[in-house]
Amino acid sequence: MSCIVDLCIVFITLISVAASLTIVRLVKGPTAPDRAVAMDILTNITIVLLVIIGFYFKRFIYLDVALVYGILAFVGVIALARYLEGGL
Amino acid sequence: MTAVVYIILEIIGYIFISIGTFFLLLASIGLIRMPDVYNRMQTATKATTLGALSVLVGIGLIDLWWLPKSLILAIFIVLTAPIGASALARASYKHGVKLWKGSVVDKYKDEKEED
Amino acid sequence: MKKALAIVLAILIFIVFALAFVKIPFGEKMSTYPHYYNPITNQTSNMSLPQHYLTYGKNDTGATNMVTAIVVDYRGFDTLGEVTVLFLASTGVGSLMYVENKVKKKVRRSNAVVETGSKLLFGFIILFGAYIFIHGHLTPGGGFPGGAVIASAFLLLYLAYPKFHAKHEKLSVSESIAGLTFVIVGLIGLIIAGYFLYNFLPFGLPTYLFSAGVIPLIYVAIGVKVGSELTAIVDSMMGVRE
Amino acid sequence: MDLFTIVSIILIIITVITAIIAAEMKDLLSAAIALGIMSLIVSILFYMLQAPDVAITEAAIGAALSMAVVIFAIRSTERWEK
Repeated sequence: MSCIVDLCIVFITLISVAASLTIVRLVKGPTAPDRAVAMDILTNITIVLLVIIGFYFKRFIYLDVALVYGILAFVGVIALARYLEGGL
Repeated sequence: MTAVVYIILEIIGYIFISIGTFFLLLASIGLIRMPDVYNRMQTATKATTLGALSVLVGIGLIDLWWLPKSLILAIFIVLTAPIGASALARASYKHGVKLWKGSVVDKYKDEKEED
Repeated sequence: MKKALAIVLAILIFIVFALAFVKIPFGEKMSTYPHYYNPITNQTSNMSLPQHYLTYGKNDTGATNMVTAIVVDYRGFDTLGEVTVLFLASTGVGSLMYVENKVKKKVRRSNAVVETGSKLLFGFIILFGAYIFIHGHLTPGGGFPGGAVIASAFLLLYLAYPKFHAKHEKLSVSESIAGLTFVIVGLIGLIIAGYFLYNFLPFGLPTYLFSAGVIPLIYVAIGVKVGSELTAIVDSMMGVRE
Repeated sequence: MDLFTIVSIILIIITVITAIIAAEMKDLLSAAIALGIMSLIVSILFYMLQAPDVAITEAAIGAALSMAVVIFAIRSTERWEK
């Protein structure tokens, strides 16, 4: 049982390292579309992080937060895209 | 008998989660290393979609009670991630982001007149 | 010079707040006020307030999610005030953004992928928002996030179709009906038991959908109200396009 | 120090960096993107502190609505800060 918990926390650490690597692109990115790509990637990473943390806590009902991000995260990206192409 | 099946499912699930984590790390490294917006988008979006799906399926296999909800989440990701990525790529082309100097083909420029 | 002064001032204010708040026991049993007095049942208990909620909350309200029990049942009148604040914000945005002669702005159409995808996903997002506020007493979430999810669905249609417009009359009608439901449920409680928002319906079994008395009813009303108010805010900020 | 503390420290550092970017950036659209990322990470922090109700509200407001409202404001004024 302890082995399982250890594996989960290792995955959580690796994925949060991936999240901090996308922040490098947010800081560096020369134009706004680069930063928008970083946000698009970070939403997917966040969904996975929420699911694995919920699994680490063994709480089934915590999955609802990840569901909200899974269905709503792309609306913000589409708002950005429509502004950038001059459609707003 | 059933205990053995559960242990095998758990091992397969952990393998799936490791694959997913690996792809997420690869996606974020590609986001830093690639030269222009379109290359970054192409690397990162595909890799994170695959990584997220793999992690969700793995968690569903470890604890079968989680499988329906994680499959719903996987369906949402499959439906939404390509829409966001394609809208963002089109927007950055129309916004005037130049292609990388090493790219060889630009098919969108020819189709742009019909639009 | 100005920036340094601002930073010094911020640090001073932070120190004052830290000194002021470090003494307050946070969630612990307070030694100086050990008795919690319940004005309705005329009882005193020597538990702290969080302990009292966690011990008696399920029997008092029938809700499994304790945050919902506190927001809608114990502090239901405050929630009515919050919803009213949101209504005032929506009215303020509408009156600020109102222009007499609306200039139609020419904008670029979106492509087929976004249009088809938003048409496909609109129903799913509305369904999911309804799930969030109907299951508010069982799972995390409730009226406010559910309403925000519903407003995001309408925002998606506004983004994808330049000609889309939600009718303001229908929005105000649904918002008023939801607000009236909230107040009428509270007034029925006032008539039956003598205080506002009395939980007059049977509690049922915990962890079932039809449980916790009037809490799901109130949360559905809050969800519809918040959703239509936020949609009205988005609509008035969007302007007229073509 | 266990790994869970390290994860929360990483997330807190990301929150501070994105908040500084959102305050200091001259391009207001990039500032809006940084604000969206900050609300994402703050939602994860609420989630790790076992407050799913706050996390779900932050997710529903911060994912789409607040960024869209900021973008509408940028559209009706100017994109570049002087």
